Amino acid sequence: MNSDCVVVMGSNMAECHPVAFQWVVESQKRGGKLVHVDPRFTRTSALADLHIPLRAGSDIAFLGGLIHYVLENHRYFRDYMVNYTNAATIIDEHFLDTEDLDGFFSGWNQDQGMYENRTWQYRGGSVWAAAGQRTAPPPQGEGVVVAGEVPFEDPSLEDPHCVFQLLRRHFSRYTEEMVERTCGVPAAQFRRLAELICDSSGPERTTCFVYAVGWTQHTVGVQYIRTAAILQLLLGNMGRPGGGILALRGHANIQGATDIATLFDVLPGYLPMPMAQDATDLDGFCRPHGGAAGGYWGNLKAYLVSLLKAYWGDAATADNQFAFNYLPRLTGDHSTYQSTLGMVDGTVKGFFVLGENPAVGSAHGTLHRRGLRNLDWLVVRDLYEIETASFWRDSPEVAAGEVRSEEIGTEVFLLPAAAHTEKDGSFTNTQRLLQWHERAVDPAGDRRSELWFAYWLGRRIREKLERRRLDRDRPILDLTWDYPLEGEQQEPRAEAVLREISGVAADGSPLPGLGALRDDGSTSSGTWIYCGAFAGGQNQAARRRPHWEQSWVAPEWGWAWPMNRRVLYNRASADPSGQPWSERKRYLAWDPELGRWTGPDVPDFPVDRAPTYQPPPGASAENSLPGDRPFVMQADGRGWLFAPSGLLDGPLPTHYEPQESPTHNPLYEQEANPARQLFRRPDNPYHPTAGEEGADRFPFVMTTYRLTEHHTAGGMSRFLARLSQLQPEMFCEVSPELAELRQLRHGGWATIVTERASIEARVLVTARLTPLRVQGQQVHQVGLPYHWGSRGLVRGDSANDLFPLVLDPNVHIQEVKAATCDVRPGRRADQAPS
Amino acid sequence: MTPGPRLPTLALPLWQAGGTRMGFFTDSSVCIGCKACEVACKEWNGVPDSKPAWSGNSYDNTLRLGANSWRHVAFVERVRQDDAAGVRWLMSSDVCKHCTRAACLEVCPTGAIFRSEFGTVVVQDDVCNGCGYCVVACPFGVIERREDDGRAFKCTLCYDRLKIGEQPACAKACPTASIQFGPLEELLETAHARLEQVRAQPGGEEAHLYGADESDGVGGFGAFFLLLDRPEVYGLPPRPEYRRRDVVTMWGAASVAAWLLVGGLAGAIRWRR
Amino acid sequence: MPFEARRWPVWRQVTGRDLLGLGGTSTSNLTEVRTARTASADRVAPSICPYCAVGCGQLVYVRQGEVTQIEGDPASPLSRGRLCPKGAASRELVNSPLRELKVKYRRPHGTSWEEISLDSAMEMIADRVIATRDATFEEVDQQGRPLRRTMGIASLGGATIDNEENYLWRKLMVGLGVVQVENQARI
Amino acid sequence: MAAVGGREEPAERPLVPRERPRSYYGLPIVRRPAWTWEVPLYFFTGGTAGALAATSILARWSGQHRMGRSARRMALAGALVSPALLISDLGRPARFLNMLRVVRPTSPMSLGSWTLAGFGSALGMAEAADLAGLPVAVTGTMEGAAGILGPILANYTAVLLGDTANPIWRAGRHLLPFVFSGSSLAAAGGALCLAGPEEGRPVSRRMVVVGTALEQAAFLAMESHLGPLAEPYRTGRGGRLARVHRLASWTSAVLVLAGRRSPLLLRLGGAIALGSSALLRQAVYRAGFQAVDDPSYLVESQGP
Repeated sequence: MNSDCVVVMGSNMAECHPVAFQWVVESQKRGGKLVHVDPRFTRTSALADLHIPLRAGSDIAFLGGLIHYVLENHRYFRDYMVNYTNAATIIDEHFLDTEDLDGFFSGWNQDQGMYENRTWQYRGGSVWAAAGQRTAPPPQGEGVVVAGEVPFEDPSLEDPHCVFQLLRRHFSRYTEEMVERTCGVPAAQFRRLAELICDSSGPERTTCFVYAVGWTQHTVGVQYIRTAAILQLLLGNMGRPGGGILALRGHANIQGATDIATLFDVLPGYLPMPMAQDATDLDGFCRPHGGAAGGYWGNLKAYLVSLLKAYWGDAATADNQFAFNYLPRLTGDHSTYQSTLGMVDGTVKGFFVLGENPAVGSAHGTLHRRGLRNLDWLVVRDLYEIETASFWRDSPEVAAGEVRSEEIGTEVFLLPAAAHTEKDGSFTNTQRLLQWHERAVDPAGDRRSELWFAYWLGRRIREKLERRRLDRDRPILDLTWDYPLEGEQQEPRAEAVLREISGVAADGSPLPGLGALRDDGSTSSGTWIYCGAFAGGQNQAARRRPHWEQSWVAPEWGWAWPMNRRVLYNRASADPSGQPWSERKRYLAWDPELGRWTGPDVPDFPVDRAPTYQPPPGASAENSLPGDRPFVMQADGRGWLFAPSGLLDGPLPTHYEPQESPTHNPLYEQEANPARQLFRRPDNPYHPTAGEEGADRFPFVMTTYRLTEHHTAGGMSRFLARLSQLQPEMFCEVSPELAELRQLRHGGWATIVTERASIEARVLVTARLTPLRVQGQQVHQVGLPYHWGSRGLVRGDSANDLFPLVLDPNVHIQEVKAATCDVRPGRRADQAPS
Repeated sequence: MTPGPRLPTLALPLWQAGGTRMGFFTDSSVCIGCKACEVACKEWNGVPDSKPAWSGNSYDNTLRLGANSWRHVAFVERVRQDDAAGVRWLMSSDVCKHCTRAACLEVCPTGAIFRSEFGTVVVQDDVCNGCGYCVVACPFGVIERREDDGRAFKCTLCYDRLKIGEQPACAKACPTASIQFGPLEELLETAHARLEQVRAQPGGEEAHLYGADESDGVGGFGAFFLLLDRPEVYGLPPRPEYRRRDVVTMWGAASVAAWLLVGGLAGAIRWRR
Repeated sequence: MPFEARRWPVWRQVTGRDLLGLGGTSTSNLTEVRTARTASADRVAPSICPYCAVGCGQLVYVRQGEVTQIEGDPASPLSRGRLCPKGAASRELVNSPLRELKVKYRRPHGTSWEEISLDSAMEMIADRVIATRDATFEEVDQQGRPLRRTMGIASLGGATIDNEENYLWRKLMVGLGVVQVENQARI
Repeated sequence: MAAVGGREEPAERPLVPRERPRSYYGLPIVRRPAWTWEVPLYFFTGGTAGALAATSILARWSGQHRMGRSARRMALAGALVSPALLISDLGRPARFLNMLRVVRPTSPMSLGSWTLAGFGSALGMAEAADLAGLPVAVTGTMEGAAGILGPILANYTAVLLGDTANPIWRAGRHLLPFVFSGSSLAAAGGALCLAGPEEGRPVSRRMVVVGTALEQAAFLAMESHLGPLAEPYRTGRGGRLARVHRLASWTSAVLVLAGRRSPLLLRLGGAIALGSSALLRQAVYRAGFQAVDDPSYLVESQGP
């Protein structure tokens, strides 16, 4: 609402997050501009002041072009950049760029297919990342683990090894001509956007970027966001009202599930999950190279011990390192696609699915269903009988007669779940806001909450294991598992769980916030970033003070982690001396008389830390950061233009082609992200890429997306008449030009073909899709909504069946926003076998 | 007779007698075509579901207003000749217009349709006997007889919600406030201000208010629109008409015709003598 | 309903100076007493929309143990009472007759669902977990480093359920040594 | 099946219109009637009954009592059939009495319902008075009342159609009553030719001829007034019905004139006159469907 320019890219905000889009409309009514950069002209584009169609999978080239424009035209916000980012930091002189190595950074290990990031470090220092791959290599020579000040920097930005100069060189070839060749965006259009963004940034103005899975679901997904982050840091748009990069997430509690961590590689609060090669002693794990990081991550041990106390209570003592070794260890990537392959290969035998529909929603659905068929047992908990539960009787494979039900040995339990109206609990929204929903009615029949299921399954298992006294069962038997039960159904009390998550002191009193966490076992907190959500014994998430009774930031509605902060890194909204950058963009300011930060939000900074603060020698964690370093999670307190650690595929984003692309990488010999996760196996074929033999069999680019009227894999929408009638059939969107080329009749049928699957869809011919000229060649794109499956009131083929498994190396996300395909007229059954 | 509170029986519609006429302003320039209005309306009013059928008409699978769709979002895809950027996608949520001179109301022979104290036009489902006259009378094709039910239905502007001081379900749900509810006078003011803003923007040159003028064919709408293109593009009649004086002249013509019949008859009879 | 001349709209029309009969004189008794069902709810539960991550506020109206209406909560600073079509359809999501009510069980190689009690389903699942865990438990890796885990069990999902549920489920999985716990998010 | 219809956007062509569209995917703007077959039939039975009732009183005044009574009884039959037809068309037939809940002067159907109710009651009372042997004045008064309402009944249905949003009915609203009047008169004559007393035959013949002339003249005038909007009366089902109607109308006139010497031809002519009048209502009714199915009629009639 406070933005002067909103750039929606990799997201279809109006369609997928309509209610949040009201704030974009508000900003437009106040004179702000809306730009939509997307392969398709969508309902978001319809309201945009400018829509720029680009080739799916070319966003880094586009954003890189913007960075190039900002750097070469000196449009960066210099005061912000020099003080608040690592632009001036000097990088190890052994670092070599993709410009030097034709698409690789230094440190590439061809045998292992991964990077070694030693040469990416700061000169004379090794830095921990705040997120992602957390461990950094041991510092070289006289080097240190960076906490606060960095060893070498050049505020004049002239040193050839300083980040600013590296950045300039890295993006030197991302010119508007290159953008035109790579993305299919005419230079004039690109320039219009570049000028708009620069005009809408600076002390008086802010620009905001909004993204969703259109950026993330690529083999370079993380680097997409990195590119935007670099741009926003250069323009000074982070930590300020109307600025930032907003991720729009698709599920009610996808943020919470991430925070509280139903993820393999992190524990609640993004604490790293230990690997087999990590130290088995707690201190060694928390201080791998003898030093602790600067910023809040310097308190890692306090956070981890508090979690261990929450898990194992009295069984976690100083003597047993607070049960640190009760934690199972990782040996690599154990993400869901690995599990799928494990099912196919027979190593994974039992599978729980809680409110997700991978048979429709996961890439390469065919492979996923093959995995399900190979399980010993499967437990599905859902509101409806979704395809993941019914694969053995009505999957496409069974319908086509490829497999008979009798041949499938999987034992399936479908347990009806309670709906959000039938249980107490909190969701964390996309802005990190915890909001409580109350049980309105009791669930009927066998419907139960997941809380009930987890509790009672755990209780049964514990009762069965108690008798056998095996050492391996200690972690499960020692878990604190005493939650008050309520009502006829003996439902565990959700508030008691939230209380445990938020944390308590040794005497059992609720903790006020994460500052109270200690590493001596005197505090317990199930999720350190949620510490304080039950402060004062009050369920803070359940607060519902109407917005008209409070400030526009509305701090008394729900509770945002951490510490009820609404805008992260909001110290950056003031200049180094603590004064607002401008009156128009005032947010936080240092009040020298009160000696504290004031403003409508909770400061994301020690509240009484003066801008002039200089850390005393030996200060640690947040105390190691000077008073003008807003990025308090980073070891150096600065926004990272250059990421020395944390990423597995390079410290700077680089344009790579998707795994399957109709064109060559115009920048480097290296086509795709070298560090991407490939699964070369017969049941996961990849298409030949541009130039390879047979590439012309799959000449078009396809991309998947959602529609307003449905929800993700359809489990919560295809069974509803109200929604089904609004979008009753699977369709594909093609341009009039492609329709002509492939003789597709509007309203008729088309079959979309890949090596993985063929699906049929109704044809929607529309000028909202337009062929683009990329490197002198015409690229046609096909749009595919992915909501349908074999069940529900409306049925259809699943678009995700078409895609291969190929993942981003950092977060193991599937590439379903760009791949190649063929399109043929007519229904699936009419196609001649290829 | 059913006991219970009874509202004052109004001699004249309250809004004509100085009360407040309530209505909708649908600002299509901020409509995102999400169809929340369609769903919220069906949910609140218990409107039956339509049979799922894919139309291929852009994203519109509802197609038009009717007995089972009291809100309908139109999707118009256009290639803009004057702009290299090309496409334009217009969306607008249509609804009963609650006309100042409402044909459905004036032709309804049972009194099932009445003018409420909010100035809205409401069908009473316990009175309607399904004569079907309103169906052909409506200049917008809004009201329709429900096939399996026999009665005619249309938007009531959530009469029941208005009675407890709530806004209609569609307006409450609308994410971008494309549908605004309020006293008509205030809405008109908002709309004129908004029109100026929209017209100043590129692509807004043809923006106009539809149904905001009391001198139009139906005396203005209780639910009017800001449109970015001509009405027929959205499936709306360009110049809807319903005038009471037409009924008078028609009766005049019919009287003359009746006299002609009698004259002819008399002639035929007298001729014999 | 017995005929009452003074309620006859024609009478009211004439006596009420509504000669054209277009105003309020033709209202029925039902019309006059009918009111919004939200006004007659027994209870209104504050809630949050279960679809996307915007987190729109909802109000759940309950009458006689049944959800009669779900609409936006105007007090929410995020959504201001507004909902998208999915949020507006939440009542159907929770009340649909298509929703599962009873446990369904499919035995290996079976061709149809069978009904079993919730209690026996829980018992069977607990047994399966223990058996699979025992059969696939890894105490140490090849180099003798501790692992304390099972790779025979995986779990998927969490983005549609509550924080408390995610927390408790992960806690259980960590206790069991199940490391392949994932949800819709990829981070 | 592609629902992209309409004249501007044939289904084979992509959805992107090259010219400015004049409609929304060719979908109708206003609605077809929801009525069933009973309604156009009622237009005929009611109209004929109305003209017959007028004939009845005029015949009585001119001393042709047998013809008057015959006309009255036929009118009564029409007055009994008509409400039955109307009630069976209602979506909720049990609620037919709601027609008398209000008097809406703005509603032709409301006034028509009251007219039909009064008409039927008057005829019924006249018949009852006649049968009970009450003084002639009583029967006459009742007949007179029916006779006054009759001509209204004969053509108010044209007002009913004119007072709709249907572009051709609406545009022809001042001429259609004349068409219906003429047709009702011809039909009444036809009915009397077919089944009336011998003494009334010359009058009946003339009624057919005069009625047909009036109907046809008015129809021609209406078509010319409609201009391009008259297309639904010339093409499609409406056009076919209108053509058959026109042929039947003139045929009936010729036949009743020829029936001077042949009662058989007279009866045939009378029957055709009745059928033709029923066909007229069908033609007008069906042409109305065509006029709304293609929205361009409406858009063009409301023109820029």
